[in-house]
Amino acid sequence: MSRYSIFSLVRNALSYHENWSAAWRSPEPKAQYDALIIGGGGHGLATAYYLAKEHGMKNIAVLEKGWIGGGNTGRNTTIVRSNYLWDESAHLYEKSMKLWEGLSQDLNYNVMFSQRGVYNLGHNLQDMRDIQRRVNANRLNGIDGHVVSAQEIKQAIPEINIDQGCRYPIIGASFQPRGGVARHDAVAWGFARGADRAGVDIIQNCEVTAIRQENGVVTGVETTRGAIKANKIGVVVAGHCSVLAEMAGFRMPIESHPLQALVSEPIKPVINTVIMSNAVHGYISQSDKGDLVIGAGIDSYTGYGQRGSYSGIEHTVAAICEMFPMFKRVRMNRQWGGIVDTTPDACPIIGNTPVKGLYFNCGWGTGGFKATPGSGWVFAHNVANGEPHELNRAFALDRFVTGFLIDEHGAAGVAH
Amino acid sequence: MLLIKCPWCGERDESEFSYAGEAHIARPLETEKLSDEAWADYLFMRKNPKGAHREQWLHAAGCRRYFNAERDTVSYRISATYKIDEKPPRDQSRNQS
Amino acid sequence: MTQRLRTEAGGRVDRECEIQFSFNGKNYTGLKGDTLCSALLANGVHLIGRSWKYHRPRGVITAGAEEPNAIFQMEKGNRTIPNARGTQVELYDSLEAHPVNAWPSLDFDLMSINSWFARMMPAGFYYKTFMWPKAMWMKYEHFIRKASGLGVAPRENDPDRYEHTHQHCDVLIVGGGVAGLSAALAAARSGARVILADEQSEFGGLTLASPTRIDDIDASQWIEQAVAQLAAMDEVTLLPRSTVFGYHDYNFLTINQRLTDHLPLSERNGGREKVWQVRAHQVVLATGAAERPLVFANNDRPGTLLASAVSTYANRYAVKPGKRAVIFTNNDSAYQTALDLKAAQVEVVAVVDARSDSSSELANTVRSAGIQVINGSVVVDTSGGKHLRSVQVMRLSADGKSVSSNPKSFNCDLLALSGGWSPVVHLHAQSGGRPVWDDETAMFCPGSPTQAQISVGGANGELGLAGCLVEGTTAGNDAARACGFDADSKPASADAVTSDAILPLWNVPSPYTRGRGPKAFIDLQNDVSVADILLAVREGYQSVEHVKRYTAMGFGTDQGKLGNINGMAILAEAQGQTIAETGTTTYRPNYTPISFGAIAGQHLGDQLFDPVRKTAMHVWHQENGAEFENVGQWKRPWYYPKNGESLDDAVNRECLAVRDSVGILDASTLGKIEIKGADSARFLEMIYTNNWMKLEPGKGRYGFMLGEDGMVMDDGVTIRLGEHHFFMHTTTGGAAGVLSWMDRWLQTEWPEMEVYLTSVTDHWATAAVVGPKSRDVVSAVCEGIDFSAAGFPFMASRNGTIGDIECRVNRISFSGELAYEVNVPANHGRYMWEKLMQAGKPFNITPYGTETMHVLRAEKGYVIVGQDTDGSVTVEDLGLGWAISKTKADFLGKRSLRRLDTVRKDRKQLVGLLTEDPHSVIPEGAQLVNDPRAPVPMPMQGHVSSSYFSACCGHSIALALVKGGHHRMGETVYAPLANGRVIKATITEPVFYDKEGSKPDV
Amino acid sequence: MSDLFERESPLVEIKLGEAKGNAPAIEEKPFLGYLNLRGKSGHTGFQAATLKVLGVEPPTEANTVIESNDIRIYWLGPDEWLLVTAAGQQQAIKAELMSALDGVFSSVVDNSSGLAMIHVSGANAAALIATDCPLDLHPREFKPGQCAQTRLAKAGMTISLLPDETGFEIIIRRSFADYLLLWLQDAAIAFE
Repeated sequence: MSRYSIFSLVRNALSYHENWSAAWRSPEPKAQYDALIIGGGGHGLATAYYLAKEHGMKNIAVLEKGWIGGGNTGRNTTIVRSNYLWDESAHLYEKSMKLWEGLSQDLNYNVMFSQRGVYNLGHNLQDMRDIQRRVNANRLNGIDGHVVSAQEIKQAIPEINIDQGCRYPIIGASFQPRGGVARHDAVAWGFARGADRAGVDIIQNCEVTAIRQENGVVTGVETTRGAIKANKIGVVVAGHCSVLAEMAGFRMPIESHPLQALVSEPIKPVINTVIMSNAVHGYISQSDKGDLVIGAGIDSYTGYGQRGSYSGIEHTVAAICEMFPMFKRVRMNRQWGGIVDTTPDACPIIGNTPVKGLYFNCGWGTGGFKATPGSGWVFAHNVANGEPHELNRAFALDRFVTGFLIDEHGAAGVAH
Repeated sequence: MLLIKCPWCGERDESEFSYAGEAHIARPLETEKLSDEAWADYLFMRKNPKGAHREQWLHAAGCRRYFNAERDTVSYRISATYKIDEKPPRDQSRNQS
Repeated sequence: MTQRLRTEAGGRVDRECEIQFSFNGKNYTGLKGDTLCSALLANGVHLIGRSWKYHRPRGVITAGAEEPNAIFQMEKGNRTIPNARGTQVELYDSLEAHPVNAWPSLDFDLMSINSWFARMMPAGFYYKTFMWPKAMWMKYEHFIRKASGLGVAPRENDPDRYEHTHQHCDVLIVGGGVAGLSAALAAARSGARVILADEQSEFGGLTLASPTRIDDIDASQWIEQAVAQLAAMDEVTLLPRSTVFGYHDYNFLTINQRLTDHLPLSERNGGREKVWQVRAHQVVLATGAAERPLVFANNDRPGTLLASAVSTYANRYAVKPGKRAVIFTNNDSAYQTALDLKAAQVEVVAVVDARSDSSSELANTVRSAGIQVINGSVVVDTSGGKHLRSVQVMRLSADGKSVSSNPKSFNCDLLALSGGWSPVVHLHAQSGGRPVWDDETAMFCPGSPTQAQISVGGANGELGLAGCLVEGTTAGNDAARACGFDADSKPASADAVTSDAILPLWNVPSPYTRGRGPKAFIDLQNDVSVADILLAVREGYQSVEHVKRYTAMGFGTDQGKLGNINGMAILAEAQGQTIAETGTTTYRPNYTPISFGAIAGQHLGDQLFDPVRKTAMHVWHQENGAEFENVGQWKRPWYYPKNGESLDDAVNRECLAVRDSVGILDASTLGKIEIKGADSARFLEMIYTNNWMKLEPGKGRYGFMLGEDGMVMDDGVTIRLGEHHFFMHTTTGGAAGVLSWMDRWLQTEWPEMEVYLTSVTDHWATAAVVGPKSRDVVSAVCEGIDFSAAGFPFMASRNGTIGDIECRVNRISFSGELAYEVNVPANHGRYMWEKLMQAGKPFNITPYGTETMHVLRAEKGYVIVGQDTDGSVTVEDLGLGWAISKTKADFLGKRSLRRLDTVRKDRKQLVGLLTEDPHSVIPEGAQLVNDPRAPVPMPMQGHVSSSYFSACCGHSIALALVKGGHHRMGETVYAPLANGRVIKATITEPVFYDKEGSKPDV
Repeated sequence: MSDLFERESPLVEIKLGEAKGNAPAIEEKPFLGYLNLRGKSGHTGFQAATLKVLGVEPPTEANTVIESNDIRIYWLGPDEWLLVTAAGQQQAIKAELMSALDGVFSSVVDNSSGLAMIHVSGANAAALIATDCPLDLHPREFKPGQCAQTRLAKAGMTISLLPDETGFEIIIRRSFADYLLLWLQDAAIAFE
């Protein structure tokens, strides 16, 4: 299996790129594995990768009902940041951020993680109080970030409209310099290639149809490609976690909603950072290809249709035009939708379930992409050891019974 | 954009309505006698099905009535809307047969 | 420059009307009726752009929406448009177009050096490199980004208006070719409401200038008559220049109508574009079919066009796209192009047909016209630099998989390609339908519709004129009938034409080893070649979605309209799958790119982005110099600076004025709800945490509303006006939510309760008159009320008058002072306010805003829901446990208060903070720690939610939520600030002013 | 302060001029009386009381409006109506209703300052409103005697045809009236 580098690229160029090996194999599923990961999105593939890398588990498989990275991993606006309010979230996302910072090298796959900074805008006095509170908490938690004024934002982003007479003027922002964006597909592919190299079977077009259990202990799954036995099963299926939970016989505090995003036609570089506004509902960055990548809001109703309402697009585009009036003549090329599983406290659920050996990692809502490596890392620990890592202990399912919620609504909103 | 038939006002654009979550979740009567688990179940646990879903909507910009709808969460087709005091359509037919 | 490539006659251009325009700094002349592309071709301009990755020369290839190459930067300054598709830009006087993605110039593009390194830059090469050294990525990326993108975003604000409209119709017909026109005629004649939208300036589609006949007249004449008939009908809306760009659920479609872009800049008045949001009972998709190019080595040289585009340029625009043409086809339709070219006096060197035999009437007509037809052969390569010079043709083997014999070279400057046709199924697919592959015709045709919708004509795979007329008419009749109209139109007639079957040909066999020869392009904008697809497959990217994403195929501004079907078929071939197995990528809106401005429409600017809600006294506040704060959608006076005062100075002055004498605050924005009915008190018992049954009429009570999770949701004073009548106040931001919340419980859970709720937020204007002199002021204005301390106690409510105007006065205080809230119907709000100001003059009555209100209440430790709470705070946490009834069996949220987490003793609890230095104010949002020297991550104890300098206390005050704070009075905490400063403070009770609470009783 | 106006419409800041070009006319009808009435339409006490005071029972058919004793009665919901009276009449009618409804589960609330009325008339009246109203205003669908609560842009409103069918009557919450008027004026530019 060839390592990727400029040298291998040159070498292969000479042989017309005919000697590259597959980034990952497409094996037939075996009858039994030591562990199964259901869901071949970024989080699932990362879980498999770290299970192999950190916990030495090699006889494992990732089951994906469609094509890997085809869910929210390939449908989001790729924003990465760790400036969360509460300690529990901050530590988890910061773990993820640290993994991001070495991910391309670790995976030997350029995920194009680009730390061009993230601005979270404040449009009123309460926004600014919340921003101060969050940035102060971040700082004391060892996470970079500071509060910037409207003028400082304008200096960094000359195209932005900071007119204080507009409807919801930009008053200030938090700025996390280490935040940024990554190439979403590459993250799935890089983890898949890494996991495959460690021996993990990545099985696509394999839909789980039932979860087998005996006396409250998980024993395997039925799939469209036959039954597979395993005593450890990690479920990482984003929007579909309620469907899998129902198979296993319990309910989740989760509702799956459509979340939309859109891109413009490619234009020459004009935005060099990431700008997020909860208050007017618009997030924007520019991809390396030149598209303006824009996140819209979440639709209020539940939906598995991977599409939302036009009114949401209309509202977000208006918000972007308020912030960047010169973009009115730029054109929107394409829109799409994902399915986000939201929890009552806007925080994920990572950990054990009522069924022994069955673990769930879900509820990332609109913010899962940035957590991909960290989520996989802690979940691998949880699956391997049968109990949570310190970093995901607080994200247990039973917090909805005890009331120990981690309310990130203010900090997360529909933030990507 | 959904087109939702308010049981009073008829078919109206989605933008007149607001979604109000899963329907037919009755508030427990003697809450103090409930276990933490039972209370959490009422408070947080949801069916969230992929397929037919019974849910509440409020005709917020219209008659301000809450009503129920049965909607497919994949196709978004609404097979029926019914008033709060009415039974879901399928239950009704079962009663009739 | 002369238009040296104009035909001598014909076309739908106005030869009398010359138009001057410029491209790439040079001036040219075109004709009215031209597109930018047709005018450039008429002038012999073939090199119009550079591709994205390799910067290869690119020329016009299509005549429509699927154009990937002819992308321009239109105009300059605030009217510039990046990435305009020249095939759809109507020529206007003084038009100015520039190429995109070429530097320093189109003719000499330095980045075309990329072409030399092309072998180093296969699909996804960047995933494999740029990783070392780690810190260099941002540098590498800087250059990658510089090379990216096509056009340039405007740097000035857009001067244009954009409009919206919502419309409903019985039948919406998308596409105004003959099928669409037939459908529209059939539906409209029945009386149905019909909208017909077409993206072009003229209706008629591909038939518009084709030499065919309908109902025994020229097709173009028939089209004109059909359009005239439709235009004369009341219930028909004709929308030319209108692209249906999205097909959503419940037959909701969005149309972008371009109103002025076809006019000279100086004549552009009014809105530039208009988005129609249409709800249709029935939809007829008559979007036509698009021709596919063929994929072979160097198939991207300028001078290579689709055969149908060649016909369109020749017939409609009177342009000869070249002087010597070779036609390369695998089906019959391109033979018509040969005839069209001949008619336009273009030399047709040969028709190269991959099929071993072609004997249809059309093919024979071509032969009889003296045009050489070379059957069983394919074009395998081309030569030329910035313009095509020749093509190489080889014989196809009997099995069609390889080529043999020496290549024959034909000199030509025009290569017309036809690889077959693809129905434009985009909208069908967006509506939920699934395109189905048909092997015989080699097309993805629409599957079964999932909405009230039907595809007809080319969009349904029907390529014959006669068939289009029939399908359109039938669909129009059926759609109208489905809407309850009588419809029975008969289709117009046209000669049926028989044609030979297509020979599907994807990756054209060539003498080169697969993947090794010169690049054979699939996606011309993003430079995706056959080799890229093969590499992706080799590397395990098997799903069509993976291949698309790995190679960037179809990500350009044409969204793969031109190349994707070829790409999918070549992928299928490479994987040994059928095309049906490989399937398509998902079709998503927008069909073509749409201006952000058009989507935003009028919803922009300080007045219309979101409603600006104003109180009845708003103008007074403006006239008296108030600065405003946005509170939800409301504008509230924030403070009233005098003579250039700073916020702090103004607030200090306002605070002291209130404490010392009297101030006045506009409190109109508080939510107000009338609650009536026999069960009102019982209802409030469930809604609020405290008791309501025994409250006597004429008295009010402060209450907390919890969510079912036990957390504070809203608060306010509710007054009992009668036995069965209450008047509730909510927070400003919470008003709408609280009403819906209460309605929900009444309607869904407790329908047996006799309670009616009515929102009267807007009806009442409210002035809070606050301070020791407030009684003097209100008693001078409000008549019929006994204002004595005994006659009007704290938390009482009284009705009186101000002149003829009814008023209600509530003795409520959010400041710890003697205070009255005076309410009158809002039409009299300003009158009341001015009367109070007048009466307060002797006491120097001082208007104050929300900032002073915040300070005053903080001095008393009163919380603001949303500032001192954040959805994770209970009433106990606020130290207000007294507000929770110990006797009630139930209220909303009660059960949650017994959970493990909510009974914790070390929850974050509201306390006061006094700083060591009385003049240092802790910034709101500061985090608190026990030991500011502790290592990071530093354990945090809580945060400061409200903090001010209290002029009246003479020191700073703060409210904070601190872990176990209620039991930590007197302890020290520290606020380490971002600038390195650490503020030391002592935990106290949250009441700083008038701790005994005697002030309101003055 | 003799120059004090005792009352002001919510649109005090807006200048309403003559309609230009083909733009519809936009007029405010200020200071009407608005009463919100709630009760059970089938209830005999409610029927009797409303018949007595209003001369009719409030409409039970959804989205309809009737006129009786110079009062326009709009259906707002199955147990909710809006009564629009001439300026200054609302107090008396409210008092009469309340006394007639004494002991009957009902509610009469004066909302006269809480609502505003705007007339939009002329050839393009429907088109102007359709700039951001999702309701079908075509004469086949929206007829005399009908009313509807819907939205215009981001403001909720109640709409009905003017009695002479030359346009529409819009009832809007006071605090949104200013926004709505600015919207309409801005939209009207397209018709000038």
